[in-house]
Amino acid sequence: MIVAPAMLSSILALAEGPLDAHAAPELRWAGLALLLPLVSGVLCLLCDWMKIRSKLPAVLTIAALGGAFATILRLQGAVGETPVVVNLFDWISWTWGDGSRFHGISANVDLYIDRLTIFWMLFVTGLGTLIALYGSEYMESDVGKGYTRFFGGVSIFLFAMACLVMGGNLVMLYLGWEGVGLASYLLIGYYFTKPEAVAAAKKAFIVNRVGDLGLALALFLIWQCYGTVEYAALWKAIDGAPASSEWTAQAIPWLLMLGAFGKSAQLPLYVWLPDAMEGPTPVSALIHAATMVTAGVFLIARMFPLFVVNPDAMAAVAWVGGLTALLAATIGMAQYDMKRIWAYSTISQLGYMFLGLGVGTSFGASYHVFTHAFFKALLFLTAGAVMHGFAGQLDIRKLSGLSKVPGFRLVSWLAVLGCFWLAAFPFTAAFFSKDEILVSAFTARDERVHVLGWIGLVVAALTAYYTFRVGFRVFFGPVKYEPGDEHHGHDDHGHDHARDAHGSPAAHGGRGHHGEFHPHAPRWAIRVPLVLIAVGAILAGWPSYRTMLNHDERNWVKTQVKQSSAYQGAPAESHGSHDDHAAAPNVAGADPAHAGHGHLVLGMDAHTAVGRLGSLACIAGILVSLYLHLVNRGAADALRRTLMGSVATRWIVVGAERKWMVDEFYDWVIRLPLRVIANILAAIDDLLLDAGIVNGLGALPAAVGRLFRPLYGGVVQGYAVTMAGGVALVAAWVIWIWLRGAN
Amino acid sequence: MIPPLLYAASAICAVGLFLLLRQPTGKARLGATILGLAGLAWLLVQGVQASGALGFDPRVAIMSLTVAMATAAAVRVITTTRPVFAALYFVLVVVAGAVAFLVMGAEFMAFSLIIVYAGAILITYMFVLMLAQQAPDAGGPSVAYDRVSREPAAAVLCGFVLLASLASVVDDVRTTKQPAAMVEARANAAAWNRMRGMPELVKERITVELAAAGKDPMGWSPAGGLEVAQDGRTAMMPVTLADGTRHETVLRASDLPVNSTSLGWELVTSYPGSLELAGVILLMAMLGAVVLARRQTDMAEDDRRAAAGLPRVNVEDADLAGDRT
Amino acid sequence: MISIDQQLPPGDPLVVLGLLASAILFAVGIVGFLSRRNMITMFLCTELMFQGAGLAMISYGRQHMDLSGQVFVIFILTVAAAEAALALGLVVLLYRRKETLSAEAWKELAES
Amino acid sequence: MGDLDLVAGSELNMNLIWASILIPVATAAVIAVASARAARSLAALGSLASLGALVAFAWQFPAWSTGAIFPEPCGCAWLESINATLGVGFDSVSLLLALLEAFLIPICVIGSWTAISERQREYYGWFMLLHASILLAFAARDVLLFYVGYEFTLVPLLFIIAIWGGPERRQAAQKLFLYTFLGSLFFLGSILFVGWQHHASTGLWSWDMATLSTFASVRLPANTQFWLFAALLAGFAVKIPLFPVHTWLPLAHTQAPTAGSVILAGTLLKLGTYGVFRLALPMAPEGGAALAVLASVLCTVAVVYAALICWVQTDAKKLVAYSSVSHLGICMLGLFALNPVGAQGSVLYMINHGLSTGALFLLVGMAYERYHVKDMDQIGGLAKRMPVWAFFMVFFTMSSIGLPGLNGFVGEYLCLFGTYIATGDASTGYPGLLGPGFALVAATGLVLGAMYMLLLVGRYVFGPLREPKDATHGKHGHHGHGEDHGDLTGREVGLLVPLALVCLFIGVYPKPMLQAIGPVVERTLAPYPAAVERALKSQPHAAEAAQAEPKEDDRG
Repeated sequence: MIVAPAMLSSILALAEGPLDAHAAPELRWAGLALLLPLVSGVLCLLCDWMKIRSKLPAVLTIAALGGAFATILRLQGAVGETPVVVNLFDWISWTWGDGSRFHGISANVDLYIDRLTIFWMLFVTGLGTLIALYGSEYMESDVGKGYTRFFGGVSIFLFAMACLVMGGNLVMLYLGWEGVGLASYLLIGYYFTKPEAVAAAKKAFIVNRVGDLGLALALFLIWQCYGTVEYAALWKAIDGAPASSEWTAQAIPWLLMLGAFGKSAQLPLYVWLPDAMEGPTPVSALIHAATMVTAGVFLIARMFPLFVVNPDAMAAVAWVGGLTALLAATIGMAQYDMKRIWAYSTISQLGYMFLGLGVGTSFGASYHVFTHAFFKALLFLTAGAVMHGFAGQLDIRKLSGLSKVPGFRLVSWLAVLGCFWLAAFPFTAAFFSKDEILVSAFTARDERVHVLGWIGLVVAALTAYYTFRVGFRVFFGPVKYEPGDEHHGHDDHGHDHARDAHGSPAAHGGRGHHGEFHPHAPRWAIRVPLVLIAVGAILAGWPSYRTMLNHDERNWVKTQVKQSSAYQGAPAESHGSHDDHAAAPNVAGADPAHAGHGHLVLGMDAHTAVGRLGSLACIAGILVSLYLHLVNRGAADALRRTLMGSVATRWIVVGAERKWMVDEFYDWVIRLPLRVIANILAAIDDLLLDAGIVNGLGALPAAVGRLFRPLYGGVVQGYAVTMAGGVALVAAWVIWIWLRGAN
Repeated sequence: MIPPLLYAASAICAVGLFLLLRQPTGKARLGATILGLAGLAWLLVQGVQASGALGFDPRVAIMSLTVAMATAAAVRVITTTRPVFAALYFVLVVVAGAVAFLVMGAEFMAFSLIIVYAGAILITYMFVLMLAQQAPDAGGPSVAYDRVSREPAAAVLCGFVLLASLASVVDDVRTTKQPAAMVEARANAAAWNRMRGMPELVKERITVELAAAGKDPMGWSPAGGLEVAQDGRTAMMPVTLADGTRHETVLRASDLPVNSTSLGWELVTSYPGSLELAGVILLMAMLGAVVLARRQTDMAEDDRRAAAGLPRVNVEDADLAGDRT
Repeated sequence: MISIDQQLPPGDPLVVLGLLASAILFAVGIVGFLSRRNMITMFLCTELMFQGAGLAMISYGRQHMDLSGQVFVIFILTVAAAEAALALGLVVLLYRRKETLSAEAWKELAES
Repeated sequence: MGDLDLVAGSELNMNLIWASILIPVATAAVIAVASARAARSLAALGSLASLGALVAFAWQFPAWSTGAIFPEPCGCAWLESINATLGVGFDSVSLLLALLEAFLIPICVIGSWTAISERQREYYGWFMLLHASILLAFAARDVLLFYVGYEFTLVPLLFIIAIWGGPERRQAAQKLFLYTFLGSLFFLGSILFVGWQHHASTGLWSWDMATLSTFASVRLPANTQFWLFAALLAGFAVKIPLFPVHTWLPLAHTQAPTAGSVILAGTLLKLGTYGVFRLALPMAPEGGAALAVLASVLCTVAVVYAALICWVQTDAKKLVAYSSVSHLGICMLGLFALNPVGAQGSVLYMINHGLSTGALFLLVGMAYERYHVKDMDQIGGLAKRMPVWAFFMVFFTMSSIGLPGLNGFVGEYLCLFGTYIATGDASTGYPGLLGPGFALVAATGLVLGAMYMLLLVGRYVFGPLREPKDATHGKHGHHGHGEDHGDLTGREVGLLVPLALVCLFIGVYPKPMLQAIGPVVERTLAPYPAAVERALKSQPHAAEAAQAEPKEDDRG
């Protein structure tokens, strides 16, 4: 065949969506969810090249993301219980031999749409749209400078995230996986003149690459074991095949885990996320809190059938999640930068989700992802509003009583709402989702993980404490604030641009005409998304409210998760609702008898116990921080001083504040040795291989020549010696021949 | 087959030469000389034996002495530290060579050698030495570069290899030759042929023979050609005497033309072209010598001008003039 | 030791000695040419080699009972004479240039 | 010359091939007599014309999906005495590589318009000759002709580097020439050996690649094939370059003018990989099977070793040069996986590497043209000055570290995949000798690659703006670039956009390429399963890997 027609056909395929007809007409346009963000990204690029100095790119992006959201909503109605595969066009598909199994690779650009996909895409695109709207105002000081770059990055991110979630095979997932990595790299490094920002971006990409390595190898293994990397075929293959004891099959979940931990910032690969806060706040909210970091959870949920057959892997996931939650919480307690605190809380909450996955409740994990997406986005966006208004000030020691500052009341109260949700205050959405996880932790078949339940409760208390540490310090108490020194991280002309962008210098942050500082009140484009997201955060709890009020087991999230691969053989699910053993087709030894009510925690049914204990922990944490950070703020410093005072306890404070030195540890144990080795190798390459061996061999002929050099010093006899010697030798040779001939 | 002992002797000679080249003095010098002479003697003895000649032949003794003398003189030529002596020793070499020529029956060449070399060439050398001799420096009666010989080892090595390979040729003299008698016969035949080309000489010889035979040497006329005998030693020539009687005249080898005669005859009959060529070469040499001599005078002129700070006349020497200062 | 085949007639010892002498003279001449530094002496050494050549000619001429050998010696003399004339002229020329007869004074052949 | 006596059937195609090869030669001749000012335009025209001819050939190339060589061999004799012919022809792989070459050359030529200001006629003339010889090498179906093209590339490159290169250009050119020439002597010797063997056993001389390959693979004994493969590999390894013999590359790259680096990385190195693919593997399957492990060890070492060295470079160009070593390590690893997946990935990787690394060299050169500094200690943060340049820099960096959706990914992924599944297990139909261990080590190249390329981007493109003290000296610099330190000119963008589009296309829709490469790869690897089986029998540790095979099978 000839290349050109193929090119043509491929472009057509891209344009008009799926080539093969499907039952539901909506599916024909499922590709739009990918295509629209891509188009907006390209348009942003064009805007950048055409030096467009308006908010056009923001409009484009918001429109595109909204369109994607609408597409997903329509699909929501269209997709039934059975997953649908929509083939957009062939990407990598190639067979050899007879083309049978193990004789071909097929990884095409097709979409695997089931309820889980829809569920994920719903909040991804929804939040994406809202946050883009938020960003359209937040980034306005960069109009004409980085504005298009920002929205281009957001568009690319959403495109990649759509590939990740909707991709029909693991290679598509890998594509999205790397794509979101790229987007996060570009957006963290948005202020690319700041060395920290660049370093953070690099760190994020590289640490993620370590995880991607695991993912890539897992792909190879999966193909090697099951002969395909496409979900639909893969599930069949797994159903067909008995749980094999091959090391290859055993290794798959561990490698996948590595990838998930990298992307979702779990131990040992969590270090990039706090630094990623160098990026603009909307990015932190969208990518590093709400959506991208949940990709790891999605991966494991999607690949759940491969995990359930491997209890050790499940336990490992649970433990890593629990420990990460604990560690991040302890660090979060001791930080002073608001965004960093939220970052560590994100890590901690993600730890909860992995704990949930590990103990088998993919439903709980997904539910927590869902709720967390909203309230964490809310928190970040409020923090961003504060930062935007107070010229980049994020130090919770320098901000206080914002709820009384004009223009910041709404923001403050929404932030406090977010704090309640994050603290999993009783009967908030997060409370239910966390409850699901902890209950499953206590009731898991695998006794090894029960202790994680208790850890989870401790973390709940810590979370409540540090959440309200921020809440009380920043939003309550006496009104007192200092502006930050820098203006969202870019150079000082930023605000002049901002002033051009929207008039009223009075309402505008920055040391205006007469020295003193005016907070810069957010306008509608920031307020509206905040309100909508807050509503979303509240509504996120709706399914559980229904469950709680009129004991209706039909939990929307659960149905979403249940009708997907994430539910195949989810062992501990069975305790929650009695009607869904059927939904677990090949439960690897998950017997109903073992499930649910058998477990008693402190003599109570797991649900009630966890509910009470959780509320207790939460309220305790809130009260402590109420005292320390609102009623008697001096006490906090006094406590710190006393702790610092005694050698026995000093390490707690120092460790927590220095983030337990994990970064330094990595630097010393991995980066430094590697650099030393690299330098040694470079020296070897330069001196030994090149200068030594190669040039040495090259110098050999010259050296040999130098032996005879004295003969040719220009004196006649030198040449004469050669001549005479040659003559003599020739003569000798002739004579020798002649004498030999003589007899 | 390889004559190893020849090589051994050559090696001894080479060692002796090497030692002498390093300008030894006193006993060392004596020892080196003796070593060299011993090697030489051994070489010569082997040579004589190789020729397989039996019995004593005075010519061989003379020849051996001559060779020894020539060799010794040659060695002195290259070991003496004063060019004048070298030239004089070379005269000795030439003389010895001439003696060798004589012994081997090349009388004409012997004398012409003496004349040309000792008489002409060596005198030229002497003149040049006088023209271009440097005043002896502090090191003694000679200049430094004459006292120290240059890389004698390499030189002697080359020389040895050459000597050894050339010396192996002596074997050739016997092993690859047909009997000397046959050679002589052919040679005599050639000589008689040459003689046929010289009617005057033949007439003279026949007259002498007739007189010796008591016949009338006058008024005879040849009655046939000159028939050479089988062995080539004698030749018959029938003549009709004045009284009409026939007489077979017998000519002997002693009647053959002498060396110079036949050499001249050979030269003009067989090698006329080469002869012309030699003449041309000599002419060219003469012209070249003249040109060089003129340049020398110009250069002297230039030196004077340069000394006086005037521009040079010979522009093509300008660059070389640079590195002279 | 050289083995003497008895069935062969004896060769001429004079020829052998002459050849040996020529070999020796030639070798010595070469050695001298290579080891002397004085240009005049070097040319003397070439004359030595001429001598060797001439001797060889004569010897072979005698062995073959042929006059060509001697004829060639004439030519050798010719060439030797010509060479001497020109060479000595050049020597003097060179001497005038550098006021020395040492051959090492002339290194224009050396690279660089 | 050759296009006069062609067989009638494929006359047009043959003419097109020869046209694409000879147009540059003619252009060089014209340039030699033209004025210096016209040289660059003439060169651009000539290279574009050559590209056009080749594209025209590719358009009507009938064997895209069959893997056959087209057109039919012609009888046009070259050296009658040994029956060496001027036979040219492409199969899809060589055609793709030739297209890459013809595609890069105009970019190089036009990219040198402002960079090269003195001795322009020679420069462009040499470039045209370089182009012609590379095309000849890819087009040749006669192994001697291939050698001629392969070897002649050195001459123009020697001059291009030695005249227009950096401060150490002489040494670089000398080393490049001698080193690669030494290597190709092995190659020449071995092909002469094969030709001689062919003559000895059949009584006929033939230098046709296909003939010799079939002959050698079938008729030569195993140990002969072993040494044959070793010699061929030794010859091509220098050109590729593989790990121990790579040291000429960084020097040559750092010293060469930009266009020289582009073409060197773009297609000259591919001559080596192509040689292994086209000659070494088909000629000596036994040897290939016997030596695959050793070669793969070298490749794997190269991946990590070169990547680590990249990581500590401060010279941007040198960094990219070492990255070539690392990348080609992965490329060859895929080839030595000896299964279609890996080999196909490898061939695709050749093309991708040519595109992305060539583009990176082009970009570094563009910055160098403005600042005359390549050292990242002195220069950095250029994104502030040249946003468009920065965009392309990031783009091609991503393509170089194998970001999915760009070209780098498909090749790299398939190479690693092929390496991974190249176990003794025969369920894929192609048992291999490498397996997960190699893939794991080589896959660390993904992480290391990200590390050093992002180091490059982070210091060179992003970060606070750092310019050399004498940054202004470029303004009145000796090159005719008017406004200095500005962003890319339209010409430069015009050079980069096609590259970017091709990268994007391959990344998004590699299917046509894969389908084109596939049959050739299968044809090349046809003798290998059997040979590898034999090799496995001879290796105990690999043998038990083969016992694991039934367990794999019951799942398959």
